[in-house]
Amino acid sequence: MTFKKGTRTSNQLLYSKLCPLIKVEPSLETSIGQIQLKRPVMLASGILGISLDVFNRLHRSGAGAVVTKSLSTEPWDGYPNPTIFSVKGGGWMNAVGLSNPGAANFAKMIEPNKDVPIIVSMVGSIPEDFELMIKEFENCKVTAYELNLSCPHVAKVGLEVGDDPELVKKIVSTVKNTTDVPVIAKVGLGTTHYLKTVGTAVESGIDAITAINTVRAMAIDVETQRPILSNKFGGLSGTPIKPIALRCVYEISSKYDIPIIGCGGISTWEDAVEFFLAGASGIQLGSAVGDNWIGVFNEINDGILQYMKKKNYSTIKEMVGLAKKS
Amino acid sequence: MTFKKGTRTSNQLLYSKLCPLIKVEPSLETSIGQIQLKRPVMLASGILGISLDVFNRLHRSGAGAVVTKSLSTEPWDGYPNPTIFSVKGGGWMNAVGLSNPGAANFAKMIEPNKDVPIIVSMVGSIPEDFELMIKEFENCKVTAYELNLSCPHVAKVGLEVGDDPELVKKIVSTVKNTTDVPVIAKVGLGTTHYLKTVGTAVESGIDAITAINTVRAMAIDVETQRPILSNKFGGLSGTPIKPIALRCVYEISSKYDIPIIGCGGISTWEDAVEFFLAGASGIQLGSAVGDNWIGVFNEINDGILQYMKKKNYSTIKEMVGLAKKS
Amino acid sequence: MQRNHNHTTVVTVEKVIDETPTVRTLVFSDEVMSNVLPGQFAMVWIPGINELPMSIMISSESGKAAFTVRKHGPASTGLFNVKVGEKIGVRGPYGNTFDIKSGKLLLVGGGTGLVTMMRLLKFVKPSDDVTVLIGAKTKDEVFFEDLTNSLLENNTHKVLISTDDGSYGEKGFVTELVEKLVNETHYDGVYVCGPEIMMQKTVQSAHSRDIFVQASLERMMKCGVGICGSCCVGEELVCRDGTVFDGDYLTQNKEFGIFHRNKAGILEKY
Amino acid sequence: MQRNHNHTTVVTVEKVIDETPTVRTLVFSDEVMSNVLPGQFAMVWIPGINELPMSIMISSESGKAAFTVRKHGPASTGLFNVKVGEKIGVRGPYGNTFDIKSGKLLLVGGGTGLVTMMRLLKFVKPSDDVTVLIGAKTKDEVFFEDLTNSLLENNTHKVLISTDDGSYGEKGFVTELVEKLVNETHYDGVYVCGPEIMMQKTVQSAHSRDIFVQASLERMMKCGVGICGSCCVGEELVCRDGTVFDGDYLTQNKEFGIFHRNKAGILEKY
Ligand SMILES: Cc1cc2nc3c(=O)[nH]c(=O)nc-3n(C[C@H](O)[C@H](O)[C@H](O)COP(=O)(O)OP(=O)(O)OC[C@H]3O[C@@H](n4cnc5c(N)ncnc54)[C@H](O)[C@@H]3O)c2cc1C
Ligand SMILES: Cc1cc2nc3c(=O)[nH]c(=O)nc-3n(C[C@H](O)[C@H](O)[C@H](O)COP(=O)(O)OP(=O)(O)OC[C@H]3O[C@@H](n4cnc5c(N)ncnc54)[C@H](O)[C@@H]3O)c2cc1C
Ligand SMILES: Cc1cc2nc3c(=O)[nH]c(=O)nc-3n(C[C@H](O)[C@H](O)[C@H](O)COP(=O)(O)O)c2cc1C
Ligand SMILES: Cc1cc2nc3c(=O)[nH]c(=O)nc-3n(C[C@H](O)[C@H](O)[C@H](O)COP(=O)(O)O)c2cc1C
Ligand code: FES
Ligand code: FES
Repeated sequence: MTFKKGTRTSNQLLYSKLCPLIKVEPSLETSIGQIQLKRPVMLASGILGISLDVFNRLHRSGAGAVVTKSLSTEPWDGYPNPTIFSVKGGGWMNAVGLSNPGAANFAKMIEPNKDVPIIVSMVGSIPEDFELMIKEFENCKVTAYELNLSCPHVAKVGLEVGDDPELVKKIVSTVKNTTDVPVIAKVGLGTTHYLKTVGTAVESGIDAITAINTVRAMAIDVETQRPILSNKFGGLSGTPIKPIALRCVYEISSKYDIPIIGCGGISTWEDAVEFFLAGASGIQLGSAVGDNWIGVFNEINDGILQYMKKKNYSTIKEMVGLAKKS
Repeated sequence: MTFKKGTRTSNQLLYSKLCPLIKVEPSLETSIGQIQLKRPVMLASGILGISLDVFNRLHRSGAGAVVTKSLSTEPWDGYPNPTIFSVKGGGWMNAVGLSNPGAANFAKMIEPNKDVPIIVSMVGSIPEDFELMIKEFENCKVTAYELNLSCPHVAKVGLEVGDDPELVKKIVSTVKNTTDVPVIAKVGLGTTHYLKTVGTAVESGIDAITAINTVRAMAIDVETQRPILSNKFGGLSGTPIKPIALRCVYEISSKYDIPIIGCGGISTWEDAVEFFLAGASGIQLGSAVGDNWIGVFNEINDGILQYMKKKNYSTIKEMVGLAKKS
Repeated sequence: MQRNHNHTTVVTVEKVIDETPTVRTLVFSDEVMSNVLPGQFAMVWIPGINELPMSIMISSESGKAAFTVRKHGPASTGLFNVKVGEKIGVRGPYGNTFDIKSGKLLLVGGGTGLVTMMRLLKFVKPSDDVTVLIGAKTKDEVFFEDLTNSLLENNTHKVLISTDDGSYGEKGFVTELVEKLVNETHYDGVYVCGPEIMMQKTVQSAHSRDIFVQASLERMMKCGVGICGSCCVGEELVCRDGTVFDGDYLTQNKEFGIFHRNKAGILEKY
Repeated sequence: MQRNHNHTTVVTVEKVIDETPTVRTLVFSDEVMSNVLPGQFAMVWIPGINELPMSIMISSESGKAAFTVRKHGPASTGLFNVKVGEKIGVRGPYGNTFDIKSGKLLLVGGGTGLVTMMRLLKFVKPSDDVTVLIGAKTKDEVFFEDLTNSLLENNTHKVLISTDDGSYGEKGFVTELVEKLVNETHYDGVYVCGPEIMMQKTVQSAHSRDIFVQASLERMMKCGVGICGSCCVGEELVCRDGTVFDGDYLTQNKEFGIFHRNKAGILEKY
């Protein structure tokens, strides 16, 4: 006896709890606070994130939502190359310098969008920057806004904002007053403890937290004796940071009652499940696209489904935070 | 024309600068402030670090110095297993819980030592802990003390101390007043920005900095749905943290005029050279022993020597910090 | 340790050949790069200056490869100025390659797009009848003519040059020549690499006559591996899905021949 | 994906056999563990309880392996109490193995040290003349006697038991029997695994008569991979340099048979 996807009722769920032998067809739907997604695996900000056509392709390939490249009020060229490279010990390092077409250009481009859940990521130095950008998206279907408080390699935005609790408070409050769309704060490892930034954002009314961004890092070419990135410092992403990201999700979910999106080094369904068990209701990935290309979304979706079948879960929610009980 | 190891004179060095075609046989000797070592590659604290016999073997195998397991005033059993495991995405995670025989037992054990440069690592919660332990080593040949201000998984010591600037100040001052042996502070990523901890230690008279310790992390077993380590949280080490450690060394050496020992994910001679170029005068490694076993010390020594020959350096010093000039 | 194509390998430039006043070929030793397929490219690091995508040029010596670079903005000028004995970094090869047909082949190259065509010529069979079109603005900018002839010495072949100003070869745009040729002959395969308008017109001419045609595209590239998104053309990423696309696809693409993106990712008209 | 022996694989216990009131064998399916060499061990995770080193027991069924555990402190008791259908984690195999000689062989096992000997028996040749000594405190604690006989059914062999209290087999310590046997016969190889004093005396008896002897050692183990240092015996790490050492080395070691380290790493006398 199976039920079709999307037709489960709470009665059927109850039934499956009482009679564990009756397998309920699992669903990948998840809600991160007010954000409802058909699939829990999202594209992280900054990866392939500048074209609506590509968003459509990613969505068809299994991404439950796509997060845009972090946008600024004006277009930015970013840093000269090298801006991205594959780290010898695993993972990727980048200092793209937040190159982006600017919020206005971007909003125009995604206006035709109907199908893809788009989460608009933004960077700015003052609350007004964010207010201004949100206005640009008035005519767009935006699933959520993500405030990038954690880019580790661009001055005056990102971590420099996230590390300043007063500014975080002002930005979150302003944005929450500007829009009814859910607002996510993306945190990372900066000079102020990230849990403090999370606390400030939560107090100021944030709807969800994405954790984490890349971790500030460096690599030097021994032959030419200079840092590889043109910006010298960059952000480490991919498998190396997964254990760090996972502990952050676990720490946040242990301390605050706030929906969490896990991000950092996720490349397999096991990774995704680890983040759910640690307390995330959704996940984002970026580097895995570089490693395994676009098929990675459905590979992970399928793996999660198999796991849910084996464990007899019908919803993602059932596994969120389970590791904290042990 | 070559010179035997250890017979170089400053005249010869000068000569080689004037006539670059005359190759000077490079030397692996290095000094980290007052600490003089025959080879720049050290065993990091906590790895194979509880027996003098093993120290002897490591020294013969190419370690320029060995750092002991972090010692406490009393013996500690540490956490139950699992305490150490190999991370799927690379590297190792551990929460050994600072198990150690206690300073007194340990001091007795290393009393016979004459040959091995031993750096005694210590943890404690108050300045008196460190004072007491140093007294135990009165009859031992100690090359330096390393204050572990950065263990990320044991309460009341390590990072909990390193994150408290007032305490760091008191501990460093006390230790500096207790002994004439050089004192190193080992820092890591905690809730207070590590550069602040470095600053406090430098102001309080520290002789050198080791950067970095493991990075707080977690892994969850999806089958049993619980954190793998018995302590839940542990410290990530090995290749994943190398780019992070390297940026810390670069940041410290850019901001403070203090000798630095680089540590974190070093497993090849290229890694070692990257740390020298970033500003370290010596390096430590731990996880690479787990990956490549004890031969790793001489492999790295040999690689550094080849590199020095190719670049025509006669001393390690010549390459320290070069990447900052580019 | 096996070489990971995503990790930069530092090589030394061994020879520099001036092809035209603004185009130079830099030769270096690299077994991997010497054996890549036509259409594939490398990310080339000029330490302290920039990193940019470059088609990988053939070399007459085995185990060697080259880049043929036109001096343009700061990045390509940086590469152009690299001297013998200096070091550059290479990673790759990246990208797919052409489907090489047999029979009557037409190769169309403009500017440094010829680099890709030279490598393609390494893969034609002696039985193929090969026509190569070289387009340039003016006589001074024509290069690789002799090389093309020598690579094809065992084939039935033709090498046709057109210059915009008529200072050498036929006068006019190379695409006019293409239109003429595909009208006369049903080629088994047409291959093109060069300025986008040239590629777009060539694809149009061939595809409208049901002739198999493929083009190797260029876009702004930062990562070369499908992460940054800067090289997108419609739904495709040139670095990972390309560089080679065929006529069927290209004639439906909304951006090919019309838009490309600048460094900020803003669409700009050609 | 190929299995990395350092990553824990979760397996389900399929069968539990009571060997004695305090010793149980837990059988599970695992191709890798079913094929390890004698002297090798696994790190066994009992979720929520502990992880401890265990020799890998043979199973009569192919593709299966087992652990034979004596209930002792909390960790081993946790493993002892695992029921059929419950999950444990295994990583490994770790460690080296015996040099297996031909001819007259003497195998000496005490307690769960017999596990190693059972696997060694899988590697003897039909032409070998094999004597197995099983030592135990008392009759109740004797196990693997029938198994030993059946593993050796194609060999010339003897299975001798000694119990400290004489309740079964010969009375006395197994090491007295060893001394007697090596005095009578020049064995081609002597192999021992069990309590350290037993191993130390066996090594002594054989080595002093120039008989080739090897012992598989146990020490406190945390990592199993040569990182934590807790398993050191002199300059060696049992997990990485052992578990098998030979007589030449052991008779010169300052700690073998005398000291081991406790959880804090403090030397304790046996
Ligand atoms: C697959 C591929 C192969 C190429 N092969 C060659 C070749 O063999 N010879 C050659 O001379 N040129 C080649 N190019 C173009 C080359 O990469 C540069 O883009 C061009 O030289 C202009 O550089 P610039 O000095 O103006 O860049 P700058 O203005 O200094 O800008 C530097 C950065 O922008 C990028 N960039 C700028 N314009 C472009 C563009 N049109 N396409 C891609 N990236 C751009 C560069 O990669 C670099 O990172 C190729 C491009 C691609 C995509
Ligand atoms: C290579 C090797 C193979 C072994 N094979 C077997 C076997 O097949 N069957 C069996 O019953 N036992 C075996 N042991 C011993 C077993 O690992 C336990 O040490 C023993 O069961 C005592 O555990 P406990 O319950 O008292 O541990 P506890 O007191 O609960 O302590 C738990 C921790 O201490 C460690 N520990 C405690 N004592 C020892 C010790 N003497 N040696 C190593 N670690 C110790 C354990 O690994 C564990 O991490 C083996 C040991 C080693 C080193
Ligand atoms: C090339 C690149 C560009 C990125 N740009 C952004 C960005 O603009 N905004 C942002 O919030 N995060 C950005 N990130 C961080 C990712 O969104 C993500 O947090 C990080 O890469 C960790 O996830 P991963 O390990 O799955 O890649 C970028 C990452 C990479 C690799
Ligand atoms: C098993 C283990 C135990 C450790 N114990 C200590 C310790 O007692 N004191 C300390 O300062 N650092 C300890 N560390 C951290 C290491 O000294 C080192 O800083 C870290 O592992 C990074 O270096 P690596 O990547 O070369 O291992 C330990 C690391 C490991 C893996
Ligand atoms: S160049 Fe980055 S995606 Fe193609
Ligand atoms: S058990 Fe850790 S070194 Fe042997």
